[in-house]
Amino acid sequence: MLIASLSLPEQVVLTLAALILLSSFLLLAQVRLDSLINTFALQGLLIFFATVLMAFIAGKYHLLISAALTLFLKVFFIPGQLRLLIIRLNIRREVEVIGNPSLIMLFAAALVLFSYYVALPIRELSLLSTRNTIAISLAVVLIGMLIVISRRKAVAQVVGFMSMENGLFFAAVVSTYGMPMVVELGIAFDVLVAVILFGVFFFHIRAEIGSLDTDRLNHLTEVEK
Amino acid sequence: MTGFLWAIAQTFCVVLAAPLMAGWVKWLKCRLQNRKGPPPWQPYRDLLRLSRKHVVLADTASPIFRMAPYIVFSVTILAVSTVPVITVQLPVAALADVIALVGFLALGRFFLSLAGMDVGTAFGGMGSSREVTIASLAEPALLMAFFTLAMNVSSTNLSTVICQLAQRDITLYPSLIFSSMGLILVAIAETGRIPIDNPATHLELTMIHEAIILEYSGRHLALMEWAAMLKLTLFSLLIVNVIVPWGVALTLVPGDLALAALIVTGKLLVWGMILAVSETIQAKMRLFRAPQYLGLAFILSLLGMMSHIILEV
Amino acid sequence: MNALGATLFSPLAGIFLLAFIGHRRWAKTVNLLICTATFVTALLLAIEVFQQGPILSVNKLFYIDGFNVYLILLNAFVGMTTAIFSGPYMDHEIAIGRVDDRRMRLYYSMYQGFLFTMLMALSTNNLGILWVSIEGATLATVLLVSLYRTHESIEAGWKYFIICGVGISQALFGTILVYFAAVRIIPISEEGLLWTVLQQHAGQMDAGVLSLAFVFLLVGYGTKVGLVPLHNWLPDAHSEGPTPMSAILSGLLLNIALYAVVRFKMLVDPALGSHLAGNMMMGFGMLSFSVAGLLLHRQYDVKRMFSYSSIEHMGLMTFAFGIGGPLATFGALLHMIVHSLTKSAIFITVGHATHVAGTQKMSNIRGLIRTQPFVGWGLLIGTCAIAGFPPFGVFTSEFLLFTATIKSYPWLAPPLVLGLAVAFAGLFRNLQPMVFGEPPVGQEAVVANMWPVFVHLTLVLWLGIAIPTVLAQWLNQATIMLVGKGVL
Amino acid sequence: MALIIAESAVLLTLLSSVVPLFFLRRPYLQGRLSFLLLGISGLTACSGGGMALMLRTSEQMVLPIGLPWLHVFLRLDPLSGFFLFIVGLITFIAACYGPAYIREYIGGKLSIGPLTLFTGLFVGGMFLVLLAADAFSFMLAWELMSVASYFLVVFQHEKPENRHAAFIYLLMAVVGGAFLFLAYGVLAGFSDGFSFVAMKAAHLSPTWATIAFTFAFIGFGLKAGIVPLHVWLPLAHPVAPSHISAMMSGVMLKVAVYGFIRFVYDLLGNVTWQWGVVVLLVGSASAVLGVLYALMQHDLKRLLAYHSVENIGIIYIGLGLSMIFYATHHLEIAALALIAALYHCLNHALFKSLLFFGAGAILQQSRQHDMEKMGGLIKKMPVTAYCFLVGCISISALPPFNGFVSEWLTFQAALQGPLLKSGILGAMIPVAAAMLALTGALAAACFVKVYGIVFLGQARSPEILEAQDPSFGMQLSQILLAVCCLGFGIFPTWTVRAINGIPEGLLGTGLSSATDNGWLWLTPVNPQTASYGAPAVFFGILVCWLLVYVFLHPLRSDNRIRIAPAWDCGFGPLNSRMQYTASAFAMPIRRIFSFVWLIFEKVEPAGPGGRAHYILRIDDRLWLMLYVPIGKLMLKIAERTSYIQGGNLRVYLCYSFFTLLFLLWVIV
Repeated sequence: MLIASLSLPEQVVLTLAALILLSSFLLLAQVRLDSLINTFALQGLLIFFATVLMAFIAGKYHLLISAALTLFLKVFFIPGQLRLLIIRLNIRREVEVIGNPSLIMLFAAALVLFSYYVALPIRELSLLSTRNTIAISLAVVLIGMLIVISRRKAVAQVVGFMSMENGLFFAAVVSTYGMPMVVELGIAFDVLVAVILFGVFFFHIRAEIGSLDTDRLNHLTEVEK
Repeated sequence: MTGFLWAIAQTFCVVLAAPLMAGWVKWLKCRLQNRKGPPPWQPYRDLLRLSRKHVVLADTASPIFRMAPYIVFSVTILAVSTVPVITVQLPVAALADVIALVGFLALGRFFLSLAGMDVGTAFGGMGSSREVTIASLAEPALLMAFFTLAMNVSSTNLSTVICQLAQRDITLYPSLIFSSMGLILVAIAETGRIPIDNPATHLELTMIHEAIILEYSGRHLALMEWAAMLKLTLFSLLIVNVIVPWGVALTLVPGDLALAALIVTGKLLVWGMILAVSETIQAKMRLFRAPQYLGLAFILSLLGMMSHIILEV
Repeated sequence: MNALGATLFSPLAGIFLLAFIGHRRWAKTVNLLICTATFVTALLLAIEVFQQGPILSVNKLFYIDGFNVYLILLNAFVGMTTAIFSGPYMDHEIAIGRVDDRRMRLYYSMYQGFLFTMLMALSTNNLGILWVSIEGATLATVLLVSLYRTHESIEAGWKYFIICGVGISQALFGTILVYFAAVRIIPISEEGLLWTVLQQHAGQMDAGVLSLAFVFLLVGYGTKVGLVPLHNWLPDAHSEGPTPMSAILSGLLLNIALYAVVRFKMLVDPALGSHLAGNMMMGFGMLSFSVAGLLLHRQYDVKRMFSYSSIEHMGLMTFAFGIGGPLATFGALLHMIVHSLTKSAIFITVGHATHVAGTQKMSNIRGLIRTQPFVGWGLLIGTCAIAGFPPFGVFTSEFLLFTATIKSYPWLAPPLVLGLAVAFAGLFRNLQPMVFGEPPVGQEAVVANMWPVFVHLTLVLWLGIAIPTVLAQWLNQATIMLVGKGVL
Repeated sequence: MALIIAESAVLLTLLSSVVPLFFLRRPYLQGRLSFLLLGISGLTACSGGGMALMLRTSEQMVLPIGLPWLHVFLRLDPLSGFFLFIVGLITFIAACYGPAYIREYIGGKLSIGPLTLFTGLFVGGMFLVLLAADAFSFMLAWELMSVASYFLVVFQHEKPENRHAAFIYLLMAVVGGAFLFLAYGVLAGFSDGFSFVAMKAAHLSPTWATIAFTFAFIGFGLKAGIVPLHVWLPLAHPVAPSHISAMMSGVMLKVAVYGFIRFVYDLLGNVTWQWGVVVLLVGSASAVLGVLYALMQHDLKRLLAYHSVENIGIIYIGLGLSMIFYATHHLEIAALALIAALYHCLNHALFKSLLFFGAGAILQQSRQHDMEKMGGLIKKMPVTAYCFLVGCISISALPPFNGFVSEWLTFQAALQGPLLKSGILGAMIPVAAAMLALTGALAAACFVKVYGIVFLGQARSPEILEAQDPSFGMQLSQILLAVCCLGFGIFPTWTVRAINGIPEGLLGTGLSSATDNGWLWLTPVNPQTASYGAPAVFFGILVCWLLVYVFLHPLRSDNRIRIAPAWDCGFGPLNSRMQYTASAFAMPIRRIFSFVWLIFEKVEPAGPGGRAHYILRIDDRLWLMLYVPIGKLMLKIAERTSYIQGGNLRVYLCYSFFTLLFLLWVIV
């Protein structure tokens, strides 16, 4: 079905989806922690807008609650927490070196194609206008995972992890108008606790190895050195 | 009942005639070596003298040492009693077949070797060690030879074997040829003759049987010697009656028996000559060449059995 | 119903209560009391279910059937016995100054939190809540893994956190997909994640979506089950956390993750109508089984070794569930019970053993039988039981499992038994020097409460010799639910 | 009735293992109590088994334990009855032996609690294996037997070599159990249910039957200790307490043989001659290699363990023959061979336990394992010495003792080879017979060495001089066994008649002809073919001895015997170091069969002021060729596998990431 045949809000949602994907790429590309966090906040914001729009399009107003949750968690709380941490740990300007960024970018692009290919059977089913976005959200999830894999710094890994959460949430919203409320709340609670725990861990790791470079956490292995 | 009497009588004859057989071979050897040897009945004198003498027992010896001569001797007698000498009508033969016969000899050897180790001299141990080594190779060969016979007539019962062989008209059985050759080789080894052992020597490097009985004296020694002679006779009887079964009486008619007795004596004398000649013309071989000799015997017997299964069945 | 409420409430209350009084000397007693209360209520619940059949709570949020009721009971029981053990153990830890008051408060309250989340995961009817609780279980335990604040423990905690977090979010994606497939056929979208509802419409859901969903779910929850190659967090977390934690981690948490996988398999199978899910599980199971068996030969740390044996057994169960069919499923369900009981007993013993020797390094643990016979024999017998020697229950379940394998996949049987032999060798080559031989000088017995071990092993022994009818009925019901027909 | 008795025996063993635990504080009472109960249970089992064997009945029973839908089936028929008789008998005698033997442990560092506990479980396990009539309970009992005996082997665990031995033993037991799992699994796959009745009814294609047979052959062979699966025997038997070694070597191996017979003849049914050939060849190899390895040992108990390998080989030769004849429908001969094998099981149980008891007595008295340190014991411990002599004669298969009878029967079966039409079989059987003959001769050689070195000559170490005959219980048990050896050797006809029920059950025909000619004559096929009058032979030997004695003595007036120092060709006074040593005794055979072992021989010439040293090490070739590489390979693989746990978090995440991608790719 052609995008032209959609109503304007729907077109906006699709555009937002594209932007969200873009933001994932940006996350992947960022080398400085503070800008990484800012980009993450931006992604959260985009998702917030998309959710609100979906709420109005489908007239499912409980989505507004989850939208609010997103706004609070993904835009303000989590980025704020992280900023606080990196300031207190004094690693704001720390630069994360990524082994061969262009290669990783290419791989991410391949992931997008792959997720489209994977999501094909789903989009055939969906009654929603925004069904193609499932592929996008899957891509966001996979790229988030790629971020966790390709970064050494604990903070960056957390950001990647959170952007996976973004992808999941987005998928829930655009494919099924969000999960049942109770589940949404539960998930939100988990994310909240997770972030706090992450904060605790940063300090422990820092205290133990003097930096947040998780590659130096490699004592536990079966391969004798 | 008469059968039993005959059996006992014939056993007695053999036991009594055994020293004569040994003496005969020794006398012939001396003749062949241009020596004027002791008369054939010399062994009787020796045995009598020995059994009159005091027994001098080593202080380290145990009861086994005193038991051994009796066991060895009586077991050999038992073995002899199961061999048909002049007649196949032996109820005693049912007592034990060839396998049991080999078993008896093994039992005798078991105690002989123990006796050798009992006193704790180096010679005794050496003799026993060599004895059991030779035996452990000779015994299988002997059994194989017997098995070939047994399969040939489908019986391990000696009297049945001889009876059957005697009744056959002359046919060339490759298996029998091989097995009898094996039997002869083993017999020479088992009775401790040249080229495996030399009954006439006391050179510690070569002797086997003599080294074992070194500590014996008096009647014990007499028994041991007698048992050895008896063994020689036993094997000679086996060879002559199994390889050339004709002449053994198939019934208990006195006439036949007398004839059979004559024939058997003749055969034994001839075999004694063969033995003497062979001992004269060859020398004793090194101990570690014995395995090849016995291996040959074993292979011959095995070939005999194979050829029976492959060619004759 | 009240029983269920009480079962869930007592640990929930425990979280907050112990968060404040956890550092007191008598906190361990309180902890034990709460666990006992949980167990008793769980027992009542079980009896209720056994008499009335499955229970669905009014708000449709909770659902207790033959499958999860015995797991609930098992959870409560092991939670209780481990609480008995954790008392003297933690006292010793305080005595040697490895933990302080703040951490004790954390420890006890998180202990309850862990039990709560797991009971929640088991009793809930909503697959979303199931996910939330299992994630919650991770969050509850992650700080306990790094309780000792050593380099290793923090490393283990971080790995546990990240790997399980990432894995679990994949499971969430799978759940979303299931929901997505459900809302198309279920009128009320709010009920789109209710197990009871989904079960009725299982057949009608779209195969393509569900197969995708199952991949995500398997990889996600499989991470928590500890299936190779998603297992890497498991040995670290087990070896570095406090031993009571290791006991309930490998005794209970792994079971529950597997429970989740099996629940979804029950949804996916009718929709797919193929054996796809089963094949995937068999593959993972076989891989985990063999890799863990081999890695047992490379161990230096006693708790690490037994955590690998947990991986091995989880692999075995996954394999069995994958085979499907009444015999294998029954065996797997039975194996869940006996493995939890035996493995937690072993970890309890190992805890005492490490205190006796003052280290977890196996090369320094020697002559336990001579120093403290009960600990030594407990370890020896426990290991015999886990290695599948009769007359212990593990033997029975493995017997069923193998015969089922030979019936349906004969060519898989030889590698299976071979792997078993390899695993056995790995366990015993390390075990023997620890329990036997001359103890090092100055090694002394410690205060140990071996009753939990004794009770566990006795139960396992009982299950090996004769399975009580009640349990057999439950397992059979569960089997019927899972594969349509039972063994009785 | 018989089954009830047998079950009560099982209960008694369990009691004997549990009850003494309540008296841990009072070890003497504990030991006595457990052995008392064990002895009673042994007698009970004996009577139950004997009853089943004599009445030739088969009783079934189902116990409501085990799995809810699969109860425990028990069955007692002549076959299991026969083995139950053996196990019970040896258990009883071991129970007489035990209390005195374990006295040395009491008050030591080790509590005897485990010993009594696991002895009971061990025996109970063996009983249950014999009674079990379904795969589940069979495997349960089987593994119970294995693991209990493991604990007994590792009992004296302070020595590392003991632990190593026990580990190897348990590992091989586990592997064997795995193979049995597979074997029964194949049968269960083709039948409905695990009960033996159902399995009997199953129809297998020849291929599957052969697969099942192979698994069973390996599985039971591992326990029975056939070459090349024998390596655990010489490790495990020497380190266990002697009465346990006696039971393991004398009885547990027989249980494995029982399992094999049960599986092949009863469950599998239609035997093919190829299986028979395999069994025959492996049996011959085990017999010859076993005795050759035994010849080179200096540790008395290890030597005996290797002889168990030899005797198991002889039993397997019998079984192989019987399978071949069974497959070619010569049922009479098949029955003969089977009877020979079973008879040898009985005999081996008797004389091997006797020998182990003797070794145990020596061990207890002199703390000596090593033959090179013994000597002259016949003067110190005469009772043990004479009983041991009986054992030596029996195991060397010399008339008129029991070992001879069974080997004789085996030979008789082998000599019927020409009945077989196929030339290859006809050629193979004689070779097996030759191997058997060689084995017998070598065994005799070996036991001349053992007896001569251990009991005759002079003491080679001071400890030996302290030795004396052990306490009454230990003497009694040895005497009992010696009498049994003689009895079963002199009255074979009655035994054969009793055993006859087994082939009648399994093959459908018995061997009535063997015992037709009265109790005096044993005539396997018919009187013309072969006959053996054991009682007469015994009588004959006695008579000859008497006559010789009577005839010889009157030749002298007085029969005084003068005791003097040994003559020894006039060399100086004897001392114990002048004697032949065990290794010297075996040297000629070592030279002749040198290809069998891995021999390391070296003479260190005497340094200044030092002595010259002679170093001789003889290794089991099979161990180095077969087992060491396998172990190495497995560790190699494990080492490679360990890279999966490399320690880097991001690598771990890659695993799960790519697993996900891979599975998605597979699905879509």
